[in-house]
Amino acid sequence: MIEMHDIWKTYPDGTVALQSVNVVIDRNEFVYIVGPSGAGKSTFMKLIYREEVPSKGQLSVNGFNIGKLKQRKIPYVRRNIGVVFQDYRLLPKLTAYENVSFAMEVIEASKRQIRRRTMEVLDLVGLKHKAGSVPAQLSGGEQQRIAIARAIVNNPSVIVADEPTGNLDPETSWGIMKLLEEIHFRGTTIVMATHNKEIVNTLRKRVIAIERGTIVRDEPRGEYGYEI
Amino acid sequence: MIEMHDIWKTYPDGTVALQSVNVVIDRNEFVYIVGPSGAGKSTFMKLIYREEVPSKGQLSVNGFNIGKLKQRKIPYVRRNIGVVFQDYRLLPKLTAYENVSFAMEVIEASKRQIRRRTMEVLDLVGLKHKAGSVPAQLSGGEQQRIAIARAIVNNPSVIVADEPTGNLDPETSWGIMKLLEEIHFRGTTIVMATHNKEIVNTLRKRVIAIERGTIVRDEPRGEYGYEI
Amino acid sequence: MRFSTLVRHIREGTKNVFRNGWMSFASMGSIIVSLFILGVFMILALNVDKLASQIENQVEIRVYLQLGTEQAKIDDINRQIGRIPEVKKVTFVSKEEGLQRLKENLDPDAQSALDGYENENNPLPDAFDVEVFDPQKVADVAKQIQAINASDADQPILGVKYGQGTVEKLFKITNAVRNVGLIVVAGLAVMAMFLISTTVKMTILARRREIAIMKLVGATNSFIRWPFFVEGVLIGVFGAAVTSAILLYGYSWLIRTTQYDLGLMLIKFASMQDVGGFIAGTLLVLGALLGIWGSTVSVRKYLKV
Amino acid sequence: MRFSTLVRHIREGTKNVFRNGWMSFASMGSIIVSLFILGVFMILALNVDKLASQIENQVEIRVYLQLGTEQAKIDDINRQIGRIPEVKKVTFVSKEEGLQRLKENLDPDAQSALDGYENENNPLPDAFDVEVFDPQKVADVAKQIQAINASDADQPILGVKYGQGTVEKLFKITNAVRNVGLIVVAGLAVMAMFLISTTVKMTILARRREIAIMKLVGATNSFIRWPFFVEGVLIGVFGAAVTSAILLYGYSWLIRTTQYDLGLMLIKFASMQDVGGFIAGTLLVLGALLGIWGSTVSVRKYLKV
Ligand SMILES: Nc1ncnc2c1ncn2[C@@H]1O[C@H](COP(=O)(O)OP(=O)(O)OP(=O)(O)O)[C@@H](O)[C@H]1O
Ligand SMILES: Nc1ncnc2c1ncn2[C@@H]1O[C@H](COP(=O)(O)OP(=O)(O)OP(=O)(O)O)[C@@H](O)[C@H]1O
Ligand SMILES: [Mg+2]
Ligand SMILES: [Mg+2]
Repeated sequence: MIEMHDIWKTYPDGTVALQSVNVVIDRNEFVYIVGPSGAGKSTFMKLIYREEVPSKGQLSVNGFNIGKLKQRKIPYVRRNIGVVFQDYRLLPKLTAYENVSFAMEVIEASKRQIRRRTMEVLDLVGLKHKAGSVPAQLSGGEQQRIAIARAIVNNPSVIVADEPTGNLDPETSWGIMKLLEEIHFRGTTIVMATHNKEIVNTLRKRVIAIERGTIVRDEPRGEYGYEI
Repeated sequence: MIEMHDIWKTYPDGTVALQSVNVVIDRNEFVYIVGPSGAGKSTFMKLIYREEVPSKGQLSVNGFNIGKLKQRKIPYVRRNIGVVFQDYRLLPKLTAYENVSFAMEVIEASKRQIRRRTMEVLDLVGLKHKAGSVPAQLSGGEQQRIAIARAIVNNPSVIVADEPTGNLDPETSWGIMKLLEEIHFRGTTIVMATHNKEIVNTLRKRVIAIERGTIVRDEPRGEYGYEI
Repeated sequence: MRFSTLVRHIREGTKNVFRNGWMSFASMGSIIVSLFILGVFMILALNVDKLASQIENQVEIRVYLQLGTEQAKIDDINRQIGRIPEVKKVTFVSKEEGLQRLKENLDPDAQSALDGYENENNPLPDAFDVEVFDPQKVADVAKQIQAINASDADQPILGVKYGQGTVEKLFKITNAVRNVGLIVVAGLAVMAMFLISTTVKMTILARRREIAIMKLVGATNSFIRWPFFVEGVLIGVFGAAVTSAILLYGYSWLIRTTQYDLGLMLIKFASMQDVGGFIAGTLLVLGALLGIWGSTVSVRKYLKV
Repeated sequence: MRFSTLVRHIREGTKNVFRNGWMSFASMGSIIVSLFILGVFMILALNVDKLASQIENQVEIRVYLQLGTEQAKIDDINRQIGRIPEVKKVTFVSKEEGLQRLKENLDPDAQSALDGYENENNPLPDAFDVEVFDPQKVADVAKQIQAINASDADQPILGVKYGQGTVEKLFKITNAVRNVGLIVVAGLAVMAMFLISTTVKMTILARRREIAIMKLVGATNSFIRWPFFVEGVLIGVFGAAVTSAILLYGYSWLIRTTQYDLGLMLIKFASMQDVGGFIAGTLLVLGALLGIWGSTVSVRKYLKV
């Protein structure tokens, strides 16, 4: 489903964020991406939903060759990928409800469907009562949960989550993890960057460890840690 | 040093974020603020550096009555408080170096002093090599560390840190915690909101637990947790 | 596109006008300023044109005859002038009529000065007033009339006058006014384009993040563009409506207050009927185009995310 | 404030002009557009004024005398007119000179028409040309001259002419042009203020977060304001310089290209010396003020954090 062959990413200022990354993530896998700050985790994820393009190498997602994708096709590839951004990226002028329903309007869902499903996912992340608040009126953790709600609302076939529990207390974090696991059981591929040792070590899944731009470890049912 | 007497905070949209909070934090204390997402932790911190004003109650910081503070005096009170914001709040057009040195320019430090001290703190947070990058060129954890560097650069008498390790891997987090402890030993008051159970339970300090806007627990050398 | 999506775009576009409060206001301001300036110059141009054609229509040739030219000769010359193709109308002005006109042109006080010049004492020659179809041909026709003398030993034509060069001067002035006006309008149009494109770029810059997020969520380019399009039309049309209202109200005020003063000079502004519909129509179309152009064409740059 | 802090503010302000690329460009654009329009109208006003005073200076009274008035009487009337306080100069124009002038005004072709009217056949009366100090007093002086007849049984004055009401018309026109110009300039000034304040508000809106962060780090209001002030001055002065350059270059071009055409009509533009310094000076001062006003006054609103 996600295949990387000798992927390199060099940013315009010369920073080499990824070096010769080779990875295959199958349909319906659950993968943790771990590594120290600045290792290249977010860069790895950004390549998948094509916020960044690889400087070198072959990358295919859901059968699309991301490097050679036509501009016109990009939106349709993205619609099958739900993304939780590390910095949330909520639209500041829209309410929590609108931020989520927006992702459904994009795929031209019907009005009734949008209403029902949006309230459903807001409930799942425990923020039904904050539907009318704009991001500035929400706490850090609440904004993060809205971002999660937006990522899952369209039932995408892949979810890419960049530290989705970074600003959440352990209890809420576990709630979110349970949610992700359930979605995973229903057949969704999940790629999640995280610093949360407890979660990784308890909810055992495949762990890909990145350090200084290279994959230093890739273990099924691995533990948190990235030193070689 | 920080005294709250029957503090209430109601946001303009009617959300009651804090209810009847009474707390005294002495000079040179180290306090963890814990609690679930949306409990009111950030609101508690915002009152201290006067981003928000209490709706009711008496609040004094470093001997200043925050509620009745003259506009003209606010900057001088803030200069004694180093703040790590939950959302970093770096100036997007300034480089990492400029974001930190800016806080020193504000207090009209000499040019030589600024150069020396700024490089020193960038080194402390391990980002000397990223001095020339603007925030958009930094990873989430790197941005967070720049925010920490800015908070400590002026040797303030109080440091207010809102989840300073939320986007950091455990190792870097421990580095930051060691830094904060050292600063604390040199006589600085530290108030830190966190979701990091491991840190709270290992580096034992006073723990104030907030839930639904009220202080539910306040223990010296406490453990992580907020259920009554 | 589903119908409900279209409704959504219109709703979003309308909402955005209000959500972006200041930005919308600024864009509208730019459009109003630009259209206002354009409108003022359009009104000016219309009036100059009207004035010019008024003056041009008044341009006549006066042909003076030798004193004592006989009636038969007069009729003959009348016919000869009438045969020149460019001539529209020939009117005989006898010396009595000439004196009468002169008197009417004088102050009542000064009219008595002409007493005693009547009848046989009348020193004025008989004359013809000649109107031509194309005022710019006046000099040419005058020469042809003068040439009648060549075929007549009596040299019956004393002189041909058409304002001693004032006609040429007049055309130079009106043409100069027209050309300068055109240059000024063109310059202002460029300025207006610059102004609006700047405002739009600023608006877009402020919303670049927004557009980027939309794209990352999987929105197509046209999905993003539509609400911008609606927004642009609304802002443009509303801006044009405000401008038209200000301009036409101001113009009607100008007409009313100067009516008396200028009426004395036989100068008349182009009427509201002439100006109103034309200005309002042009501005509305331009406003809509500017709004659309501003909000859609410039989005393109940021759609490549 | 430390000296090094002042240096820092100037450095920051200058840097900000470039850091905010588009925003600076837009502000400068607004200032250029506003000043340009203002400049065009200033030049227009200067020229209308010059033209008006040129025309006013040409306003003369012509006094015609009865045919056959004796030299003694002529000298007496000359003295009487000279005694009127508003009169600047009296010049005797004999009937011979009058005929000569008439000839010069005619086309060479038509001049021969006046042959045979010389000397004793000259039908023209002797006359005086009277210049007055204040052109607006012309009508009054004309009446006083006419009144000389009342004290003289011979009624030696045949008539007094000063353009049969054209003078009054002229004043009405020049005054109208001045007033309309003033209204237009005032209107445009308001528009310019609006335009600039909008741009500034947009700039500030975009930088509100920045200001808020600065305040939270402990910056005083004046510390935040200073770089904005420097930025404003730079943008304003640079904008004014660009505008002045465009305007003056354009104006010199206009003078050069129309020299020949308008020279024929004895109309002359105000010279570059008259206009250049005044326009450039005014615009630079205005530009700096606008820039400062824009970048500092509007910051105030966001300083209350
Ligand atoms: N746009 C950019 N331009 C230049 N360098 C960049 C850019 N984005 C990231 N980098 C650099 O690339 C490296 C990898 O960044 P990335 O965001 O992938 O790290 P990360 O593993 O997500 O870190 P964190 O855990 O702190 O979020 C870092 O050194 C960062 O400074
Ligand atoms: N500006 C605001 N306007 C209205 N409500 C607000 C505003 N800021 C915060 N709130 C609400 O106040 C409550 C407390 O918010 P606060 O940011 O203090 O929570 P927190 O404890 O910091 O949560 P987290 O751990 O998620 O950061 C939340 O319910 C939040 O939605
Ligand atoms: Mg990251
Ligand atoms: Mg918080």
